Amino acid sequence: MKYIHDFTIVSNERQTTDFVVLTLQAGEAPLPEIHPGQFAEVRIDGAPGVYLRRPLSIHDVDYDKQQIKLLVQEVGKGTKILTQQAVGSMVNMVYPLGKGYDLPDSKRVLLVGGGCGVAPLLFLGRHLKKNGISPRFLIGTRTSANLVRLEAYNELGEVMVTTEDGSAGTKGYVINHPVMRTEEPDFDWIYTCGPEPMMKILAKYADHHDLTCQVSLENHMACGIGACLCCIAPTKDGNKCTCTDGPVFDSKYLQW
Amino acid sequence: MKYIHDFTIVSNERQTTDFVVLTLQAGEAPLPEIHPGQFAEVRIDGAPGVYLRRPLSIHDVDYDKQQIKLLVQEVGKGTKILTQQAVGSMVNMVYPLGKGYDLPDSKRVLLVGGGCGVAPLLFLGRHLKKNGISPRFLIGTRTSANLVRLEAYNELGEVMVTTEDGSAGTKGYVINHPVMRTEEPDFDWIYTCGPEPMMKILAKYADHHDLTCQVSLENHMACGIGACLCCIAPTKDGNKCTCTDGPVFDSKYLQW
Amino acid sequence: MVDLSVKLGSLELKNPVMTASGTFGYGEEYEDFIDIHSLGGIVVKGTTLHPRQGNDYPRMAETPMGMLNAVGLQNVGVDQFIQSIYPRIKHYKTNILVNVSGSTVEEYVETAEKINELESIPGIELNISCPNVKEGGMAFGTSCPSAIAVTSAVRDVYKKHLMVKLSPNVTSIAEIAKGVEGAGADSVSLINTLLGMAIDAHSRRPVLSTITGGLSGAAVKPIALRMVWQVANAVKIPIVGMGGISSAEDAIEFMLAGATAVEIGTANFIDPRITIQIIDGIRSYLESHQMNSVQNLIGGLITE
Amino acid sequence: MVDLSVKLGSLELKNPVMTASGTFGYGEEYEDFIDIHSLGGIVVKGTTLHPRQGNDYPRMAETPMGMLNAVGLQNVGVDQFIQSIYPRIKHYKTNILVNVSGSTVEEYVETAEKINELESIPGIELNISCPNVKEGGMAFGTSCPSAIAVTSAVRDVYKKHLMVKLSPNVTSIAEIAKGVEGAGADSVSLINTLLGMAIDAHSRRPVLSTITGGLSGAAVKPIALRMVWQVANAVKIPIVGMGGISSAEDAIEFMLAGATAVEIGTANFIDPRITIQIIDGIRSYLESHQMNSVQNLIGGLITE
Ligand SMILES: Cc1cc2nc3c(=O)[nH]c(=O)nc-3n(C[C@H](O)[C@H](O)[C@H](O)COP(=O)(O)OP(=O)(O)OC[C@H]3O[C@@H](n4cnc5c(N)ncnc54)[C@H](O)[C@@H]3O)c2cc1C
Ligand SMILES: Cc1cc2nc3c(=O)[nH]c(=O)nc-3n(C[C@H](O)[C@H](O)[C@H](O)COP(=O)(O)OP(=O)(O)OC[C@H]3O[C@@H](n4cnc5c(N)ncnc54)[C@H](O)[C@@H]3O)c2cc1C
Ligand SMILES: Cc1cc2nc3c(=O)[nH]c(=O)nc-3n(C[C@H](O)[C@H](O)[C@H](O)COP(=O)(O)O)c2cc1C
Ligand SMILES: Cc1cc2nc3c(=O)[nH]c(=O)nc-3n(C[C@H](O)[C@H](O)[C@H](O)COP(=O)(O)O)c2cc1C
Ligand code: FES
Ligand code: FES
Repeated sequence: MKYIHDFTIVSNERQTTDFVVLTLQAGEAPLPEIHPGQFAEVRIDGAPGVYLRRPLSIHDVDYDKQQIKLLVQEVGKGTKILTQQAVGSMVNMVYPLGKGYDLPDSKRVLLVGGGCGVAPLLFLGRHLKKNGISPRFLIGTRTSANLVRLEAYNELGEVMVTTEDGSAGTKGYVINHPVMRTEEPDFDWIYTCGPEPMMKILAKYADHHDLTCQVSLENHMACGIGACLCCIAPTKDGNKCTCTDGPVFDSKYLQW
Repeated sequence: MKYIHDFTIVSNERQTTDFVVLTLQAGEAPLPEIHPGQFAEVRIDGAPGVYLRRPLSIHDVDYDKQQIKLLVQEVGKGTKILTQQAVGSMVNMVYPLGKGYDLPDSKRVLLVGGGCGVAPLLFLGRHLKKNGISPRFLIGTRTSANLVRLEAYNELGEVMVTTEDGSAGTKGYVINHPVMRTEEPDFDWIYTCGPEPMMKILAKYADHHDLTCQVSLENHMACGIGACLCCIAPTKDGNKCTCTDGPVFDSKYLQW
Repeated sequence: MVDLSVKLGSLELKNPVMTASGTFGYGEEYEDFIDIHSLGGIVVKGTTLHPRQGNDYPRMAETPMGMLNAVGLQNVGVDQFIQSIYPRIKHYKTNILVNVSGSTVEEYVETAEKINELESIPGIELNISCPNVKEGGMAFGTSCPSAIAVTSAVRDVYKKHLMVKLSPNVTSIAEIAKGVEGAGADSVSLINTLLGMAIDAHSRRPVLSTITGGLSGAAVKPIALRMVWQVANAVKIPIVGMGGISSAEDAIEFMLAGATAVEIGTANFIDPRITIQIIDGIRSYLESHQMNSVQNLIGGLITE
Repeated sequence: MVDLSVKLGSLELKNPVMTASGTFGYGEEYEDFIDIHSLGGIVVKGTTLHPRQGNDYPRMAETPMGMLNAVGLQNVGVDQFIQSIYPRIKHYKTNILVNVSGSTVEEYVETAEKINELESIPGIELNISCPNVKEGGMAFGTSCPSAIAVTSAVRDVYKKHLMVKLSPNVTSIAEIAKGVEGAGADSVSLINTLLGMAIDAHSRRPVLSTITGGLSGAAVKPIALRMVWQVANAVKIPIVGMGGISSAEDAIEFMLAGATAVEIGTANFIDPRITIQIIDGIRSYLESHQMNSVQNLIGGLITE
């Protein structure tokens, strides 16, 4: 079941020059069950030039407090305005949307995020942990200043880092991290979200080592609910909607 | 000389459910000379559906403090957002625009305002007083709750009031006020701004009593600087731009 | 109680608010948000004789108060529609119209014939105006003779309500409306999307895989309203107006210009409840203007 | 140092940014805000053989990210222009083009002849696309034969740069562009306004005195860009693109689609300094993309 609800911003914490975490308080109605990897279509009012909603992953959920967190990277008109919203203002969301990540059939998992793609991995990590699986995170950014919320990820499991400029962790891309350079990977499932080139490399890596790789696509969307057919990804079964059949796909299913 | 400047809102005082007074602080550059009856084209960002600037009269000017006041009535999309701007936010204005009111050739003047048309009359009153003329104000509204800033007008001169429902002052329209019902009016100049029907009645009244009547039109505008020719009023010399040849016209000059 | 019902020829609509093809899926996508049965009608996805994969990604670009799409009629094809989708949606207590597209007159005809057999489908919307397919589509709708040819051919086989959806990418939409009226259309709907284009200045590439796409949303409303007005002055058959409708006021403006009913498209993406809000808004408008029937709005523009 | 200059046939522009007719007065209106000499060119108000009072008030309606106007070519007439306005503006160190309109071919021709004599006017923009006048105007621009007829007739008498301004209210703008190219146009400019309409739902009346009017502003950009692209693929003469341009990126998109220069219209109303900001923005773009001439942008769209 999908809903359209107003949320109240109860905190707006800037992480870096680009990233903000918004904590949103739901109203009276209890939060529906949300799966890691699902997203919301967020309405951004008062942003000149923004007409459509913006898809943003559910970064974290606190059912007790009835709160949802979003991790927003400022990349353009809409995200710039959203991150400037004052505490107390309202945000309208259509949620929870799409199919999230599956539970693994192995306890050995690696969660790989790049850029704002780290957003869904926190909630996924929490979910895995609740299911008795220790998540390990591999987070890649351009430079250390872009590393966000490491402490939150750290609470859930081991966090490994790569930066392109070497200012933190291993220098290079996620694929250059030692954990990915061993003969035999010590994980069976990769969960990933981030820039498409990164995910494609991971998909290839998974193929090569015969691992399962679940990728979360960030295709442009108009409706978010399967009505417009704008967000398609080519799959083994033809074009599928990222917003309803995804955003999480098994990498082998995609025609990459 | 016209300017385009950013101003900072230093106060936002709600007068009634509809009316707000904004006090705007100019930046470094000294305020240019502004004539009563001139207006500004105000940019309203973040108001969905608002594309063009909005013309608003200069309500008051304080050259010492480098401040301009606007009196804004909430009537639609743009004014609703403008009146919600927080202290500290910026407002961009093109100003001062148009031709203002002339100084009278008599000391006996009456300033008649209706609705948001009272806005320019405060600055006009101040200007007249500085020039040794005591302004008298006649202000008409639907009901007493819509009377705004009477104290400010009172500081400059006598204030008379009519309300359609009789909740304050004389019941009826401005034209029903005793000051307008004498055989011989005790004023030679009428300055007016407000709903067109009101101004037309005043123009007729002025004709009948052979008075001078300066009216300020509130035509819809796109540019405010004489470039688009959208704001025309029919005059004895053909169509004239309200934004450059007006907004103040001698009522006899208009083809009413 | 105000009367919201309108008649589109043989179609009885409980209110004038329908949904536009390609923006409302098969209705099911919106079931979580609104009561589908409350709508005046729904026009389902553009349906073709054979299944279509549509165009490549990217298919969408946001524009000032609008969007471009280049979906290109991705759909399961009419047989699959009849087999697996129709049974799921035929219980909707509203008018379900199928938007029929094709690359040749024969395809249109064959598709319409098949849909003619479906008891719970009281009409089709003949899409001769899709700008996003290489063959057919808009080509039919931008020339009067071909618009007439495809309408007549479908009219011969299709026995229920035949609505023809017109393209705005023409010099005279009124002329084409008159043509399809003469060819037997029961109503016309307009406008389909305007052909537009988006470029990414930094990558120096088109945003859409197809370079050009169809513009819809609030931005196009003034053009759509003008076209409805022109067509209303040209034909006698009822008109279904659309193009950027996002509020009850917008819908009322289209009716005043001459539309009997309206379709809501892109606005569904911005608020999935918008159709119901528009129905409620029309009701309030009629009440506050002391009108007892929405039919009084149709063509009610006062021009002295 | 990047080179911003472009050539429109015989016209040398110091940069590709011009102003659109009817939105920039005679330039004087903007002197307080910008240095007029810095512009690539200005196209002054639509000018006719005889003075015109234009249409009645109201002439303007705001629309989602756009506006409708129904000015109807109010202007002082060509003689008055020559006598009192030309002497005031001829010192501008930029290309001053006069936008020439008329109700008959003869009027166009006579007006163009008079302007041909003005030393400091290096070209005219032949407006065969104004939707806001009852006679002539858009009628010339929506049919290929009449567009050709008026262009040829003016070409016979007008010896300097002849730019023809095309109407977007047509099925195929490329066809008309080819027509006027054949008839001797030195360049084409597009788009003029799209015919639109606004209604006040509450008063149930049209907003404009003329019922319909011309739509401009950001809302029309996707349509304008598509038309520039289509025309660029059809003609060899240079193209001046316009329609909703509000930023340097917008201007660059039009150039990538095939425009040699651009005109800025409605955006001047929103920010009277916008033209200069766009020129500066194009310069920055070229610098950051390491291009040394703006000419490299023209038609530079990468479509694989
Ligand atoms: C399922 C999903 C989940 C996402 N989760 C997150 C998240 O948790 N945090 C986060 O910061 N971002 C997330 N994104 C990306 C986010 O939607 C875009 O960054 C955002 O829409 C850009 O909006 P804008 O107005 O700021 O940018 P614009 O000004 O519109 O454009 C700026 C840039 O962003 C790109 N962009 C625009 N719209 C979209 C879109 N709908 N999807 C992707 N890219 C777009 C444009 O191509 C352009 O390069 C997610 C996207 C998807 C599809
Ligand atoms: C020279 C001049 C001086 C003015 N001074 C003041 C002032 O000091 N204080 C004040 O509150 N108002 C003043 N106005 C009126 C003010 O400009 C409008 O109320 C405002 O533009 C409405 O904008 P909106 O977005 O709130 O309304 P919209 O949502 O755009 O429309 C709501 C209503 O306002 C009318 N309206 C819209 N635009 C204009 C416009 N440009 N001019 C007039 N009416 C319009 C519409 O027809 C509609 O009925 C002045 C107008 C002019 C021309
Ligand atoms: C994503 C999308 C897909 C569309 N698909 C179709 C279609 O399959 N058939 C059709 O006739 N119109 C299609 N349209 C056009 C709409 O039905 C409608 O005519 C147009 O969008 C204008 O209305 P709007 O501005 O309210 O969206 C589509 C529009 C959009 C935005
Ligand atoms: C108020 C107004 C008046 C206009 N007058 C003319 C005119 O006289 N002649 C002409 O060719 N175009 C005229 N136009 C059209 C513009 O020159 C331009 O083609 C159109 O507005 C699209 O560009 P824009 O979206 O940047 O404004 C006018 C436009 C506006 C808004
Ligand atoms: S975004 Fe509309 S179908 Fe996926
Ligand atoms: S508002 Fe443009 S000329 Fe007056």
